[in-house]
Amino acid sequence: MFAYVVRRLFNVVITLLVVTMVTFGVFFLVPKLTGSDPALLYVGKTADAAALDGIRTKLGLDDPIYVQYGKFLQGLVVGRDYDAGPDTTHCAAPCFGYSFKTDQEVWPYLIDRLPVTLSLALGAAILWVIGGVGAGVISALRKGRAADRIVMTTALAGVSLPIYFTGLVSAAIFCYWLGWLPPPGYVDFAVNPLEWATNLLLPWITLAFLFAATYARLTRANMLETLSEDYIRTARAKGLRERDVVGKHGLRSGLTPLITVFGLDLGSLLGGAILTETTFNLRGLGEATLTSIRQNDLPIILGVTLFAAFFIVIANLVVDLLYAAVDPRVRLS
Amino acid sequence: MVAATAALALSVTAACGGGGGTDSSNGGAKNAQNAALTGVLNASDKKGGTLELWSSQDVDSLDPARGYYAFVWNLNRLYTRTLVAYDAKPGADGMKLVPDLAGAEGVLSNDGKTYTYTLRDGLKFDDGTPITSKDVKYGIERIFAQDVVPGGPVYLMEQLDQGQKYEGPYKDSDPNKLGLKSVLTPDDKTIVFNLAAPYADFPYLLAMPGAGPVPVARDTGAQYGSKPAASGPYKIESYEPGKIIKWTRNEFWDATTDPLRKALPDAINMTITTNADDMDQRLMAGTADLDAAQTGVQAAARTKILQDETLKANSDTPTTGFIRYAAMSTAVAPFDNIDCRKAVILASDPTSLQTARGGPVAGGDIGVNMLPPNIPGSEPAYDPYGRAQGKPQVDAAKAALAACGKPEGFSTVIAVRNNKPAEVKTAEALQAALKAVNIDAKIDQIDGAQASSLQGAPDNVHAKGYGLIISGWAADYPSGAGYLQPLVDSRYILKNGNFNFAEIKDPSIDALFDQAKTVDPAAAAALYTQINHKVMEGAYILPFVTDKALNYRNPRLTNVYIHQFWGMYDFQALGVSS
Amino acid sequence: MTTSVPVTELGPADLSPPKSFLEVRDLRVQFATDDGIVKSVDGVSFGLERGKTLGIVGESGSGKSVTSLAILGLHRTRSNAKVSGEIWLDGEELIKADNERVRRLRGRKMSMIFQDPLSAMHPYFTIGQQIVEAYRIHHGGSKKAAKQKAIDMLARVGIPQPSRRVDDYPHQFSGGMRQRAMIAMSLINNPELLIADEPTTALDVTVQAQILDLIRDLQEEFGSAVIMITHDLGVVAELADDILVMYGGKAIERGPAEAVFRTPEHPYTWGLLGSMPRLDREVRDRLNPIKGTPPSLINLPSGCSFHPRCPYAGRNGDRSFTERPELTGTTHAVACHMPPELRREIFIQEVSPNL
Amino acid sequence: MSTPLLEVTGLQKHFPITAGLLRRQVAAVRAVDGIDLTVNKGETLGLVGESGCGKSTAGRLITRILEPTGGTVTFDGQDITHIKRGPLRDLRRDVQMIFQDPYSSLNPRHTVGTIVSAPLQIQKIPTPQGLKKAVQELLELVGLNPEHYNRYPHEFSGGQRQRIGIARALALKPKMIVADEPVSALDVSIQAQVVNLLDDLQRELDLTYLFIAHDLSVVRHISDRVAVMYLGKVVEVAPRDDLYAHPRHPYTVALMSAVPVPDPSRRDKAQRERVLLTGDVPSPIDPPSGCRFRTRCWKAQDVCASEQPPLTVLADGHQVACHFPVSDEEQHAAGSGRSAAAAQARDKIATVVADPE
Repeated sequence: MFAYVVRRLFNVVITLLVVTMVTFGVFFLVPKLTGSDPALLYVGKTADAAALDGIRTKLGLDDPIYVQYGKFLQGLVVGRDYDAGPDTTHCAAPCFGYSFKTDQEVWPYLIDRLPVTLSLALGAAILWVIGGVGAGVISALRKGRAADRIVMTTALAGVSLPIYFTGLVSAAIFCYWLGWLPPPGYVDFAVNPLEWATNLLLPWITLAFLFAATYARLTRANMLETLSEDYIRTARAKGLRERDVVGKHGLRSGLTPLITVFGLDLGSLLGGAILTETTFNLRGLGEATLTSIRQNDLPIILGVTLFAAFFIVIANLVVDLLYAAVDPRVRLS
Repeated sequence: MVAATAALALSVTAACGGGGGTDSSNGGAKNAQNAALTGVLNASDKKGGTLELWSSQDVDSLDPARGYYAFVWNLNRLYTRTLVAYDAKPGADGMKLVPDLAGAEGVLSNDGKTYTYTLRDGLKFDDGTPITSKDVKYGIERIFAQDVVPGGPVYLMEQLDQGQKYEGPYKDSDPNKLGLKSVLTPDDKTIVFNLAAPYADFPYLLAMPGAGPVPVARDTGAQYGSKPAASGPYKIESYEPGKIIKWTRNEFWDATTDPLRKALPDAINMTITTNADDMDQRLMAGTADLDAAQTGVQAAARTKILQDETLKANSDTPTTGFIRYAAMSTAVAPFDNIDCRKAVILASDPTSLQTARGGPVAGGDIGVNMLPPNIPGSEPAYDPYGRAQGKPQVDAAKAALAACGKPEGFSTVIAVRNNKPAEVKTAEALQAALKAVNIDAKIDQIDGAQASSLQGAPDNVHAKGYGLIISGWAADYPSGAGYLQPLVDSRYILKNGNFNFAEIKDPSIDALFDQAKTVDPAAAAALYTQINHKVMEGAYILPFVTDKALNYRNPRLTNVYIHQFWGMYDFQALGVSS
Repeated sequence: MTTSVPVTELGPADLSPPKSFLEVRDLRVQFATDDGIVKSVDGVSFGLERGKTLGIVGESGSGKSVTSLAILGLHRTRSNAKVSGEIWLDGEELIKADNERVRRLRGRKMSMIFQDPLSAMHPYFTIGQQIVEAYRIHHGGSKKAAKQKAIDMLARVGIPQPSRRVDDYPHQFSGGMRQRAMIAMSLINNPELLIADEPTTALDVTVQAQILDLIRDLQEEFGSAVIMITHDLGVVAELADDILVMYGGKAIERGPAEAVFRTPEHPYTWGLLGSMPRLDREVRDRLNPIKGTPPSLINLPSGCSFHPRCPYAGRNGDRSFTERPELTGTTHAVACHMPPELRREIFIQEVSPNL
Repeated sequence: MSTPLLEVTGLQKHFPITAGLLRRQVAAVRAVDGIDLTVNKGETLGLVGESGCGKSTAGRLITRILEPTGGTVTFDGQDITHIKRGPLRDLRRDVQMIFQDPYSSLNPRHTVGTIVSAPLQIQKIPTPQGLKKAVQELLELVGLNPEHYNRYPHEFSGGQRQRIGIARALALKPKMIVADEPVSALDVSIQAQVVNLLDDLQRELDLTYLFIAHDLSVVRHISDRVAVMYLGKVVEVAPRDDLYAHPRHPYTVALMSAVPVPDPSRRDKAQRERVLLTGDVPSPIDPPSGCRFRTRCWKAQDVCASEQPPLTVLADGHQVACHFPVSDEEQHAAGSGRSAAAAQARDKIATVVADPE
């Protein structure tokens, strides 16, 4: 078990290294291949060649790619120094780099945004798990009846409607027309928990709607499969009440496969919910992803990619550990 | 200024009720659409309140030396004073420079090569330290450190380096970091600029935020933008990139030293949103005051405003100073032949190009020549190719093609930035119009973020055969040189970041620019008129539109007027009534 | 152990009160599917006394398992099955009884052992938890007491170190041990009727011998009535007092085990016996399989549903093709159109020499 | 009849078990642990044993679906123990396999025609009469309707599916077929049909079978000789009738006696004579020292724990791996109670229950 976790963590590090390498390669090599110059992104439109050279030297763009990558890794582990003009600024480990576009260190920039994404993802996750699983179980138990059809139709809508549509429509209705909710935005939990919740309510619901739809369908399918298992028949043959058959024997194994899906969904959401964040003006990691890509801001792109990859591999690991905890048949090795 | 353009265009309709226009305050011009273009609306001196600016785009930098977006220069007026500045008046008056930090206009001497300015008394930064001429010089020196604080315009560098190869104050061996030789500060109140040659537009360069004072003690180099020293009535209280900028009063600012600024609100916020449609909703609901980027409302809100008289009365459609155009590369055949260039101009459909830009209200007026209306010397009626009538001239175009020796037409490539939807649409409109005269234009959508090395690299342009290059341009300073020189002066052809897309190499044009530098503004304006004529006669550039933007203003705003230089509301003049 | 008590004789129209401990009368189970109505069990009747074992034999799809699930009332929940007929257990009719009543009997008075103990036990709960649950549904009491009971029962079914193994999960048991645990679970409440549905099919032959031995011992000890459902004639021969052969949802031969094995009268039973190689006979050159394949329950052949596979189908004019034969006879009943004399003659002359 | 087509000596397959941080191999599942077998041309060798004894693994080693850990496999004079891809493909022409589960061994998305013709196409075997005709002939050979060429597996019953599997195996006209539990998933009446089919095919096509099954009755019916496996080892090999009449290895005795007899009148006698084994088969990861059956054997003595009995030929031609083979007298020792063997077995149970380890 311990060896397993250590080995998996080692794999996590390797995965993240590969992710940085690939991202690094893409954003440093591609401009070279297309003949464009990243240095140009940092300068004004009328900068002359000398200025460009200066930028290149300062950003280390004239170093070979492996040197640049080495410096990046060094920053991650021990931090690195940046020439900021009058003096150097030290970017402490883990130094994800320094965005020259916005003149900030990447790590604090991302850490600053993390609570937003965290609040959004966790809140929505709670909603969609409760809503999706509940609806799925009802649907499975009422298979073929009206409740089942209503749930499945709603789920189809949830899966099909894009978030910026549901998001903007719901904002238009609840924030501007009815005025029940404040216009979307983010208020820090520490500042005002109530406003934090009311402000996030709409994004939560919108995001949860999308996922709940998938979960309802999954839960329904899993529950139907589980309820046809031999051991459910055994439970009934023992004389168990139907609610215990479903509640105790059915749910436990019916919902286990959801752990995997949930873990990966939450993991990738923690890396940023791009559409939801932009639709609701939430400055989370997803919005950072979008902005940084639009601005070709490599250090931030690298940072968010690493963050996202980190959450996903960790989610994977947690899922596997959880799975082993829930299903005694699974042995970790 | 190649400035802020549309951010993420989430053009999804989110129609819903917003607050209508409420009663307008008394005083000044009567509230109506475009009332703020000509006069001061809701004129008031009432102080207090918080001005709520919004923007769907973050600032490029709050460092005066690094900002290049138009609205950021406008915002700079809140906290950065310069030796001279654009007057705070609507209409053409706003185009004039008036003394700001300086007590009077600069004294010209040495055959027009030396400018001497004397600072006012009692000027102070927001920490109470006095503003000296050395701070102004230091601020200008920072522009030279393009490796540390890049991003802003470098005109001053070009004028002041004069072969010194000054690398900026961070690599300056002078103990006071004041090693730039062409600028002298004989005392704390006097600053002397020694130019290599007469340059009439020089004061315009001094009005750019980058020429504002920076105290060496507070310079944090690349990080300076997060907390720049304030010389204006407001200081930056906090800046959270991508989220919000907050200004509060600079208590060391003395109104008696500043004839320009009103400083009415107690605080100013600029909230950055990711959702432009949502911002429009807030504007119309009255919970936001102004879109700071001033690039015009989204399509959904535009429809609404134009249909609702009350909302419409709260809107203005200023010209932004941009001309949208297609340049024809004289280095790419057959555009080395003037008749082939003329054929393109004549064959183009002015109306369809205007529609592609958003129509007469949100897009702009049909472009007829290459000087925008806010530049001295412009002639809005000068229409050498008869574009204003709005229709393509197929017969004339065919005649031109025949003269060019291509009666059967030819094929070429249009290079257009893929991140500018309106430009892509104009490319398609142009392509369609050219088809009528058998000019087969293929559209190449290039990576917009890399435009300066794709459109702006002549080698690449030649290699890819880009005959037509679609772009847009606004002046960094309101003179013919500020607008036209980078576009048409052969000495501005750069290997990278080139904007003389047509690669115009006309010595007579270059000579006119040189001549204009040495004469007074009125005489220079006449020279720029001539240059404009030469450019149009040479058929190098096909103007699409002179840009307009439909902007909405919260009726609670006081002292509202469009400043002609930016084609935007003058932020520093605004107050709030409730 | 000889078969002294005959199989109770009951027809579908018999309205007399039940005489046996278990009486099934004209049991029908139908499922509505997209392809049509599946008549899984189509008018089956039989009886069983305490302490006796009934073997139900048939191939897949013959309706033998569905019958057992119907007795336990397992078609009541989440199933589209339609069950009709009568099931009398110890004087109580079960088909018309309410759900709660049947639930209370399930696992208490009547219990079941399933074929594959790996899939029939919940993978997430320990053996102990599952047995304790079975006990406490019907008896309540403390978990601790129930666990001790479970340990005792595991010991009784021959699981070594039961106090340790009670906390193991099903997958940690070997196949045979798992089936022992399954048996322990179904016996924890001393049921009076035990239905074993292919209890040894998934097991190896040496383990099968152990399990059959165990069931036999336990039956002697508890005096339960046992229904043994299997496709393996060897297994029924080992345990059953009476045998019911099912084909296409119907009972086609029923009688004391000795009689059914020694003088089988239905051509299908002959076919079954002829199909299996036997260790207690000389090696035959060829087996005598039944031709064709078992019928689809949606589209049963007309008349005698065995007729397409029956080598003697033409011997009664077209009766085999048009008329459904009733199960007739007293102790040894057969559903076949051929007259009993002819059947016996064919068996002695044609079938028996080849077995 | 007596030319060996297949010779297996000392065949081993160990599946490694890794553990720890560096995934070092800490143990191995000794699925097949040194077996010797010979299959003569044209005969059927039955390989019986209970689940986990290694018989299926042995089948997969012989067909080289798995690579042996040790020992040699010689087919038709050629050492095929470690042959590589090219020669392996040639081997596939000569040795084919039939699997237990007719459901999972056929691709549900392919038609019968595609499934049966696949080996012909992979091996690029020329079919002068045309591919379709060749496949239809094969279908007819195994008793399927040739017109069902374009149907999918799910349209067939279990027995018919097994026939499809057989047709596929026969496509390349192999010399030998390794059949791994080919009838155990089928209903009794269908089982007999398939067994008869295999019999007929052997006669017609001069096939050699290695017939792997757990059902002793079926193996007895079809085999010429029978090998019994226990825990990765062959414990006894003998001609069919000899083995069933006079089993020599105690495990074979127990196995035979465990088979239920479909005759109620004899069940009391059968039960009396039955040798009931106790407990489970030990783990193949850590098999018992010496003789592997000793932990469950009523005849075990000290030597059984220390010395592995080799597979030796007894006077009557049986090959048995046992220090104390069962004699006929022991086996037929009639009595009012249980036989001697059974009685000894009973005692053993008592000790096992009293002292579980």
